[in-house]
Amino acid sequence: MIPRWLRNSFPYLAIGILLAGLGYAISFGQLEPADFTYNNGAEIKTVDPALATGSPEGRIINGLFEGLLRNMPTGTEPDETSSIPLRPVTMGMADTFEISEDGKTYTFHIRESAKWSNGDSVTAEDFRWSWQRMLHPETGSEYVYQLYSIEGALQYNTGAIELGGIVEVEHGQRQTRTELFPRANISRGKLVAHGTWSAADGVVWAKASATDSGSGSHGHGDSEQEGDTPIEVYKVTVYSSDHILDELDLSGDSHEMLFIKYTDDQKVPESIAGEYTRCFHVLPDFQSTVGLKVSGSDQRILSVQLVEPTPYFSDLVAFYPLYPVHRKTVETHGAMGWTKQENIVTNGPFLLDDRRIRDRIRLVKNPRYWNADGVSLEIIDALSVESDTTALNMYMNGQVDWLTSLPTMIMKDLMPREDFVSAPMLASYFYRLNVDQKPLDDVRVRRALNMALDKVKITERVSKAGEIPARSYVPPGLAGYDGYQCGEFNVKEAKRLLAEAGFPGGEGFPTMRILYNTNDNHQAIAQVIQQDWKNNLGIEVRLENMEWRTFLSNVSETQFDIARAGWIGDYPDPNTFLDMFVTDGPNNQTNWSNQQYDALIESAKTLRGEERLKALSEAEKILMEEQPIIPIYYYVSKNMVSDRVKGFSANIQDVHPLHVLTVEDK
Amino acid sequence: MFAFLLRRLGWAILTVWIVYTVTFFLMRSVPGGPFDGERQLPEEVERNLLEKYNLNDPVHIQYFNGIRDIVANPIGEKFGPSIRLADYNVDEVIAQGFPVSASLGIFAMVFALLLGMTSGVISAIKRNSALDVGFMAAATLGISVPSFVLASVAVIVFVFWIPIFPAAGWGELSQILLPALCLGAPFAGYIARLTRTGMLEVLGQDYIRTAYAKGLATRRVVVRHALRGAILPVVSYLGPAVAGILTGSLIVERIFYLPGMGSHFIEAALQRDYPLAMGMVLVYTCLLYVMNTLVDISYGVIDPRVKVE
Amino acid sequence: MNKPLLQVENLGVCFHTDNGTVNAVNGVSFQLEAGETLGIVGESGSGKSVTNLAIMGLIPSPPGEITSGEVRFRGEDLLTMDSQHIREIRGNKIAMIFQDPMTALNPFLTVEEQLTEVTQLHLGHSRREARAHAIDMLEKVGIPAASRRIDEYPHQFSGGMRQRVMIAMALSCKPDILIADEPTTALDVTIQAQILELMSELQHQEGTAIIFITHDLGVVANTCHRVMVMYAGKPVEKATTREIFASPHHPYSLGLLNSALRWDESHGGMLRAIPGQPPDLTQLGDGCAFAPRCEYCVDACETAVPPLISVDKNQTREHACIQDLPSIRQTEVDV
Amino acid sequence: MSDVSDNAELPNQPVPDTGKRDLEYYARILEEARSIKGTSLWQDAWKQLKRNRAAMVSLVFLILLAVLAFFTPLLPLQSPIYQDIEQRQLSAPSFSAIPLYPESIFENDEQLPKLSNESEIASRKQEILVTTLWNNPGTVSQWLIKLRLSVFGTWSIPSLCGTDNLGRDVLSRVFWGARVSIIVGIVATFVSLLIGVSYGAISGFMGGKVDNIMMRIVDVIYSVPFIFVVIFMITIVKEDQISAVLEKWGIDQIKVFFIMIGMIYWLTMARVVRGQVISLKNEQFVEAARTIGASPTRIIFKHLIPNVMGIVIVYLTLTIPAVMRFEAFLSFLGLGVEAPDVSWGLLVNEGIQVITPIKTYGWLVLYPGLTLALTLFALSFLGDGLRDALDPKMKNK
Repeated sequence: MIPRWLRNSFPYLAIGILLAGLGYAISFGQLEPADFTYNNGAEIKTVDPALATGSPEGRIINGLFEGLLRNMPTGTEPDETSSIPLRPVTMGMADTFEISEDGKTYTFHIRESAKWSNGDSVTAEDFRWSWQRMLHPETGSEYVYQLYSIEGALQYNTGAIELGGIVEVEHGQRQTRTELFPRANISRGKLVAHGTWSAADGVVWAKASATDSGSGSHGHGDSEQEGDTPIEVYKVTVYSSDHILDELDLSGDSHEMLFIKYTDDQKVPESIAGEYTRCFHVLPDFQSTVGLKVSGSDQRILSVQLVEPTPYFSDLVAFYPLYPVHRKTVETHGAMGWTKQENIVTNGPFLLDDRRIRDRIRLVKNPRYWNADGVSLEIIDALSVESDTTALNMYMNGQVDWLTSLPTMIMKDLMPREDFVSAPMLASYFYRLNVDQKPLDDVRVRRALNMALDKVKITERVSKAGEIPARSYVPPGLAGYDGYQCGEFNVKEAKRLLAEAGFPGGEGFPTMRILYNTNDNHQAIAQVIQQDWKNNLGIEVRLENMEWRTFLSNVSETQFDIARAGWIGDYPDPNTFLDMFVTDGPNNQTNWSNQQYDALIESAKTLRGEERLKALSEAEKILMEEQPIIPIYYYVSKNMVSDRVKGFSANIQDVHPLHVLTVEDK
Repeated sequence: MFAFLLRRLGWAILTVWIVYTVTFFLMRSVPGGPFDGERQLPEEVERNLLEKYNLNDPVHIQYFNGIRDIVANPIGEKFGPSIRLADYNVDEVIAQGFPVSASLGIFAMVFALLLGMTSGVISAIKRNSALDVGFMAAATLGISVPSFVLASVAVIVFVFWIPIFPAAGWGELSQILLPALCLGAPFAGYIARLTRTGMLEVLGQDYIRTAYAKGLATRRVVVRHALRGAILPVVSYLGPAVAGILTGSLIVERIFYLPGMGSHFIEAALQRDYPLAMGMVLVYTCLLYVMNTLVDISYGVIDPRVKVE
Repeated sequence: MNKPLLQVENLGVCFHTDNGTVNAVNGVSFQLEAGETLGIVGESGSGKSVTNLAIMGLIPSPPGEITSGEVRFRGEDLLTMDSQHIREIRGNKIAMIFQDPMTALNPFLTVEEQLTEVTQLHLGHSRREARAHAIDMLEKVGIPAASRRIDEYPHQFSGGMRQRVMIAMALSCKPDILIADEPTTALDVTIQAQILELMSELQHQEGTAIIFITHDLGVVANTCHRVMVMYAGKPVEKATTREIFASPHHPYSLGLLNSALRWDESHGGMLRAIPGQPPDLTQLGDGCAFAPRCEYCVDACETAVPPLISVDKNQTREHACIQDLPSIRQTEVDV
Repeated sequence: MSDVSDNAELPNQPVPDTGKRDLEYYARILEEARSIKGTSLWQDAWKQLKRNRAAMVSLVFLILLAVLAFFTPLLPLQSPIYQDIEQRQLSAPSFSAIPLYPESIFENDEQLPKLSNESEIASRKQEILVTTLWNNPGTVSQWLIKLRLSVFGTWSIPSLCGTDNLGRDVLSRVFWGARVSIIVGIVATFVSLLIGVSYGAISGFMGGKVDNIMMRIVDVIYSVPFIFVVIFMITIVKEDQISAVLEKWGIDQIKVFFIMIGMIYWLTMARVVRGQVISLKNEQFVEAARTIGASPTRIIFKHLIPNVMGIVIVYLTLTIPAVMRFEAFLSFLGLGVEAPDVSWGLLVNEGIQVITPIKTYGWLVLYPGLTLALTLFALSFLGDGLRDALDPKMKNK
């Protein structure tokens, strides 16, 4: 029985609770209006440069951090491709840099005025440490391969150790399991012996000096294989050193240590555990392996030793994954903690003022930025509106000044507008064909499929934003590079090829599936292609859409016949497109393999200048003749920018540094 | 009463456990792990990522570890890190999203109750009048039009044709009103119909005649004697309504760009953010349970004949 | 002769339903003197309840409509009175008790809340006064531990107790007229007797006039001074209780008497029901409404509605039958 | 207003004790009893319903809709899937006649030129049309389409509702979408009916511990945010591997969809049915059935379920719109039926994407939205009417 007083006071109680709720609801502090608000697209995954991928993250990190160099639009006049090219220039932390004669050593001089937002100076040491962090296997950086052109980086990242080599061993005690940094105590020294331990056989030392990966490429992380992970043992001559980034004094004191590496689930008898020290990682010694040297009186010179001359290395250092992070902050707060707005220390033109998930990221001007006088915007709000329609509504309503993604359905109506800013991009839209799948193993079939597509129709009627129909894989606009053009739209020829391959009029052609990720535009394009092939070749295809992550997993396991794909160049060089189709390349995903192609790509690594580009062009010719992919169009950037925004220039990478923008008052 | 709450708690724990188990195994059965990025990850990197999120343990260990974390950890650290929002724990995401969804829901609910009950009562009293027909047609329309259509049209009308609301976003009172109206509209319609039916039923009762025979004015009869009985169906509808408002907020939050739990949940589910999606489902379960319990209690409060048990 | 306390003149009420217009009451006239008890008797659907609801102004409209007549309370016509004014009379001067105490009390409110609101409204009592008065009334109607039970809800009371609460509620403001609409039908027999006794006791104390609606002639015999028999929305006979029991002048009255259990005579355990069914009130024919069921029916009965004619000079006795029933029955017996 | 209880006629004279007159007397009673015509609940309800104009209009509308949806292949509509992207992208509603297909559709067929026989050519052409212009029609639909082709030829209704982003006729898509939406609504509701009624009936009939446990289970499930779980399940079922496994069992995507939706709507049905059964099972007719030795199964299915059908039908008219709304909701989240299947939800969702302040292609949302809303509207009015007609509590109100 409910007491009467409660019953009587119930209406008031209910009203009171509702009022309190309403009060609570409207009590959220109102933010000061921002100078400039833009839609950043999807909610960013992280502001940690080493862990971020994707352009929304890029825009934020470009505002918060700064690399050695910065990609800046050169000039204001569009070039022949109606795009303003971006060039890495010394507008970043480095005020000068030199490239050695052989192209294999880059030396950067960090400007004196470079400061972290807490007042600390930015040093070459920060870069070396940040890059070490990125390369460390446990960081799990997806963009880590951007550093592979540095000597020893690949070995360090994959933990390739060899007997007699210098290694760093991380001892097996940590504070928390999610912490990426700082790591535990490190012992450095020569690897004397390496083996495995098992309950049956005890310790077995390997006889040969075979290299083995310290952290093991045995397990895939698949849970059922976990039990098979061998327990590894190491014998190391340990030298004393103050710090893992100091040079190791090999003449100093040394002693031998035994290490054992096992996981929490593995049982190790106490006798072993007493004799051996538990360890997490045995990696090649960073300081002596990786080609990074810090010098200068106040550690402001960073020299980078590359494996091969890499002409686009300056582009890489201007790319956000290679931006530095503040060591002390990372080490104090650890993963997740250091990126919080109250902890983060940055070196870019803006500071992280506020971050509300799926609402906004507020950036405010960094007064300690070396070029603070050149930054005009005081407060920037980056929204993450997923729905293009909603974003457009906000733009039309004056709540947003810049849209990075537009609703395609009304693209036709947006294009003629003055505030529509578009430029060709360094990106391709294409279809992957699974060449192991019959009859796609027949090059004639693949060519026929390509030639039966009216790509002009697709770009004019479906994508509708002025995209350029593609007949090559590498987009145009890369200086000095000519791509090879594959077969053009020609139904007759396509039919002939298909008939030649044994499918006259599409007869006997099995039903193929086109896989695409859930997106209206991809679906519309797939539907048009479906109809083109049906009408022009008489073959049936089925459409299957999939959520992005599932789509990716299907594609990476080549579980498809035909799959939609897109590739955005990481740096303005054909290599960023072409090197992915080498045999068994992780992003090949077509099962296609061609030795000549592999050889050309390999040779391009050592060549320079025109010859290099020629080799790459040769490679593309093979790719386009063999046609494991069907290029469909080259992307264009699509932006809506409000009149009041000045300094916004369309460019090939669709990169728009926030700190060069200015706004007029509303 | 105390025993009732205790028993409810017991059932709540059972429910949460079942939901946890179901969602856990559902999510683990999905092919395509959470780390299938566009670029293939080196095995080493992927292994470390899996380890970070406890995904490389055998499934039963993951299952029990999850339960242990939820039971043993204090609020705010129950669910571990989110996969897609790498800078946040799941708990932090929920903590940020909850107030938004809660205030949206409260506004929508208040709107639905006020509008629904008022129009329902008026309709019942003025039965078969033009007002009644108008209200009921509007109510049926509100129920029939999918909320995303309503919201899209409302944006065009109230943002662009008659510019009184901002298009989207969160932070100001004016930004919450339009979404709350759109979210509450179908429920207002439903409540109006329920109130009308309930009111008609109650107005035909003998005790209403008694009240009139006492010489009470119509308003007093309606408010004091009829309303309590008439809103009983509304009260029992509140449980489903809360569930519906939680669901509806998925759509409204998306259209109006509100950083609430709904948008977090949808993104988490679509992006295979296991920990976040599971945390969200569990929070929703608890929320629903609390609301259902409150409804049961208020049922007992309103109707003295009902024993709360 | 003084003005009667309540005078009903040619009252007509109809209901507009999907099946047509139901003429529930057709020209009812009667009067009530202070302190008197009038019984209204008839089958279900004969219009007795509707008549009294019309007096109270409680006919739901729509679908109900008062088509004709006047209801004068102390000379004022209740039917044309504005709603504010009539509310002052309802529950105050004229109170009502309903048939089913189970449903006539609001289950959501405590007894106190239901009792006090009437005195607060009409007598201007404060909450405290109203409560004291309510306890007083409950004690008067014989509810033990009234001061405790007043805080309970109706469902915690038994049927008889609830009817007592209803009576207490109705009598709270010392009304001039109490309309009791089958107050004992839903109760079992022993409780019935208690309630009836209580009512007559209170009537003696307060001098209230009572309109007693019932189909139970036994109740009428014990409580009422005068009786009005209604059939198909019309009074068919008016007489004093004694007269009607002695010699009914209308065949319907006779039928009612025959179908009731009489204390004074025995029919060998067999009651006699009135044959046939009550008429369809949407389609009343030209003749006497009772004609199809009447065993004394002659051709003339089917052509014209017999008017209510008075038998004796002082007009206390009226009936609506063209036949002289007592004399016919006399003949029957003779044969 | 009439009291049916005292309709038995008894002689007004004292009954004489001769046997012959006794018989006569009972014969008269029997006669009288026969003359009283009973109206069954259903007849009564139907009479009641017929008086409700809104409900009758709704009923006619819904029947018409169902018939039209069933015979959609027969109607002279344009192709729901053929894209004329170059000529007719996003064209506004118009009355100008459009041929069903361009001649070019036969150009690329390899077999046609080889055929010389007229009738063979015609049948080949028809085959091409059926596979090109319609999305995998079933046997009946194929037959209807062929009939349509022979009756109407290439003539088809102009694009009265405009065309969509890929130049497909919206009117035709609305009709074809009706088939999917209605089937989703009905089948999913039927699934929920099947589960809910049997569950509720068993629980209510068994009573005691079984009832207690079964209702506890319902309570627990009730507190599960089922829609969220369903979103999960649907995303999972859409996975390639899983749907491949399901296809092996002959379960395609859309069937899974029915089951999923059906599974979340059975709870209320179960509760309602249980309540009804509990109140019914103590009624005398059930007692009577029990005394003549009817089995529990027989009692449930023969006596109880027919008696709860009234409330179940009322509830059905509430569930079908709920399911259709839910389908639209899932379409909005991109989890509904998949192209080239069309449903109203899908069409409406395509439509709202072009409600923008810059340009509004209103017809894309108007027509599918209107049909969806009208259908839900009609179902709701019919539901009200049925409730008034079938629910005895609401009678005479």
